[in-house]
Amino acid sequence: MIVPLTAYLVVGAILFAIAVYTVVAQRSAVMVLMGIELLLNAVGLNIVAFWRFVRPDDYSAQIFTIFIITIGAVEMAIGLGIMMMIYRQRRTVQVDKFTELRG
Amino acid sequence: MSVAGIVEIIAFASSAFIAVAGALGMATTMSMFRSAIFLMASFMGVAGLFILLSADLLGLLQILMYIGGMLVMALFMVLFMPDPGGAMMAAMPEMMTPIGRFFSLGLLPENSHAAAAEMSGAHAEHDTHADHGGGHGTHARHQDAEHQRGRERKEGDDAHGGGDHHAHGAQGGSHGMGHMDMSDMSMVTPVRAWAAWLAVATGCVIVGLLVLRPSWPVSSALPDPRSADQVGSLLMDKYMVGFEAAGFLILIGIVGAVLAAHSGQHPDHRDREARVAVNAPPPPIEADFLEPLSQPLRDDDKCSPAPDGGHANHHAGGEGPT
Amino acid sequence: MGIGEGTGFVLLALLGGALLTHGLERWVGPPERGPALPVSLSCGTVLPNADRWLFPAGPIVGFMGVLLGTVVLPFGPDLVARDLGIGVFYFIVVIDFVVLGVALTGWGANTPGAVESCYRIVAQLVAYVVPLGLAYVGAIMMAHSLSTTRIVEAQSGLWFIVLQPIGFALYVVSGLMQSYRHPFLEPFADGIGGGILSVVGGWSALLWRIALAGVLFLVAAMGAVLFLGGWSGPWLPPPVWMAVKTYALMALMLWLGRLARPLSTAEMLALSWRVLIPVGLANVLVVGILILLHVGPG
Amino acid sequence: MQVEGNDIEAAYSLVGLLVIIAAGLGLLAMALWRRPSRTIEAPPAWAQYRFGFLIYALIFLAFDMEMIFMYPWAVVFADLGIAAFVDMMVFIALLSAGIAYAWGMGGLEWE
Repeated sequence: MIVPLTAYLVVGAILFAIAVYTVVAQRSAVMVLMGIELLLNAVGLNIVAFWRFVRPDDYSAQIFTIFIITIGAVEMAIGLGIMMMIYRQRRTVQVDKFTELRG
Repeated sequence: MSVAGIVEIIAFASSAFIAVAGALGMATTMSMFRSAIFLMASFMGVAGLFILLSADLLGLLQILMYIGGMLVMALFMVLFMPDPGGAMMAAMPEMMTPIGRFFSLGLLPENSHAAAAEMSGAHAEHDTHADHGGGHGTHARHQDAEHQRGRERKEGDDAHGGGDHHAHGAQGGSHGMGHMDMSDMSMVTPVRAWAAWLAVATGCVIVGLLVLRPSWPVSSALPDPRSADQVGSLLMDKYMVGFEAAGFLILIGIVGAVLAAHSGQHPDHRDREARVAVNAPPPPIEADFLEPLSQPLRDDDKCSPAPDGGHANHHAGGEGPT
Repeated sequence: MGIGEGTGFVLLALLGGALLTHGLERWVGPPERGPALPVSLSCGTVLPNADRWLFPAGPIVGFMGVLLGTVVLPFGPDLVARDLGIGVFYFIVVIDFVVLGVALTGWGANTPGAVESCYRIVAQLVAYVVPLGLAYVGAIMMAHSLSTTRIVEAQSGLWFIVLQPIGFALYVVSGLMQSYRHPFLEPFADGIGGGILSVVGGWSALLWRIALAGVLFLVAAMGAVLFLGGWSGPWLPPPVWMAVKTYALMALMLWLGRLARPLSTAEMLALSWRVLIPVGLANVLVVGILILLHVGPG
Repeated sequence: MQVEGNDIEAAYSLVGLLVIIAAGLGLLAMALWRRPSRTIEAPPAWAQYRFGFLIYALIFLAFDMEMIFMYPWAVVFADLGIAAFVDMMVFIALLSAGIAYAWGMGGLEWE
């Protein structure tokens, strides 16, 4: 492999940074959910990079990543379901409008 | 440096570039549908990296899962958001950061808005000199036709990494928020400047750790090419409990999604049972508070309702397609 | 196969297959509605408020999906561009690009008919992916491998259509759904002026013509590989057998499709989630029991 | 020198090349197709739209993963015999329970 391990990890780090920006800065809940999908993805990339370079004989890392993507899919389904409930009650999914819990 | 090495470096550079450009596009573009498509492009780039790391089952799983997932997500965005296409937002370029402005190009008709026309005129028909660097399993979506300024900044990504290209994004955004009366229509919260600095900080910290850290014990073994057999046999004996737990998780996901979306309606609702034929258009559901979208969006904040609020949803969503 | 000849082989196979499919669609029945609507290749279209990045990307992504799908099609013992280890799974993933292309073109065109076609194509994706995946699982279980050539070799003794009739029927129905042919015509229905085919012109019409005909060709070809024993056959050379089986299956699918009345999106979704998926899960269990009783080649 | 890229990457090199070829052909066709073109006047349709298959889409997101678990299982099923079959029976039972629940709760309908 010509490309070193750190190159993959740097790309994972950049995706992680952009995902952090999206989760914190976006106003609509759907965009926050997409930021979380990107977070899960950046972590999956790191796991596969370590699998390929450090322990390519043991496929457990790939199974771990499959479970991560499953959790991401189920979380997307339930997140959109919750947003349906919020939208029904308030007619908006702008996260900065949900301030009931604030003191 | 054999031919395969050069091909691998080119494939890595283009896949990584598509992944980062897609993620940036998702974070900054004003159109909602476009941000879903940019995120899909970013996942295609990551799938290309997976295939480069010879984890082909995962790369294909990634693409399959996120084509369906992102299209459904885009549909839900169209359901929730008043201006999913971003046409109204794109008409106010000063609201966006320079990166956002770039990723929202092409949204506006050429002749509609003086500033926007000059903006899109300047980049002419940049589709023709699109960057052809399509990596493995990635599709050269048109937003790869990046802006010259974007090219040098992105090329530097692979070498030193670090999210500093956010920096100027942050200043561009903050000054735009103050005087706009339509500010609550914008897609980002006022805390955007802090979020950009937080992202740049996390990026630099992680990359710094990566660069300074002693290198990992890299083994030169090759993974077994029969990935499906390996994953299958592992799933069946070593991770069988995890396999069943994943099935149970999917069951809980379905139960949660149905409950959340159908809250408050017991199935044997007398009249619902009677009138729900497969394609009979059901009468408007009074039980939920989602009254038909004909009235303009009532927003209790100080902001005056959008002048052409009626225009935004003249496409009455009430009638079913059948 | 090397890279150069692989590329040539793929392009030749796709364009030839799409051309023959185009001809067969016109010959089998009345003027075909839906994806085979006549579209002018000479006159381009100008859409004032289109999205100038997504709209041109649509046909390219659709054409690319079909092009990538042809890579794993085996036309002979070593007449396959790339025999990937997970060929069949790769095939399902790549065919979804056509749906993505239609969604991009539909939304990018920003006209009521096209945007409605984008919503319907996503509904069709939601309807056909799971039953199609279940229809594939039966053939994979008996062939112990995801590679297309291994599946064809596993059928040398007995074709899988004999062992798994339910799987074959499920494949035909979800194949019709996947290629948007009669009776699942919703995304290209006349009600919305042929969906994206109303806004497509010139070069994009050409790419869409290849992509939509190519999808039907690929679905029929993969059906021949999975259930009709691919290129194996007594007298004729392997590629001819593959072509004969592909177009026989295509003619059967198109003819069967015309028997039913056009289904609306709601009926299609109900059919898929209430009938096809339970039947698919049952088929997986039945094939599993068959294998445990050592009936199939397993 | 490291060994050449192993055969998994070599297999997908044709796929990468075809991606570039498809993009190239598309752009070429778009650039060179200077023919008379008709303008389509239509009102912009990017507006809020309530699609009818809400629950179908949510369940599809969760159910899409089932195929990923089925393919590796299908490949190794014949060698493992009855144990793997019972595993998959439990997995399929869970999934059909999900669909039965959605059906019973009136989810599989067009709103």
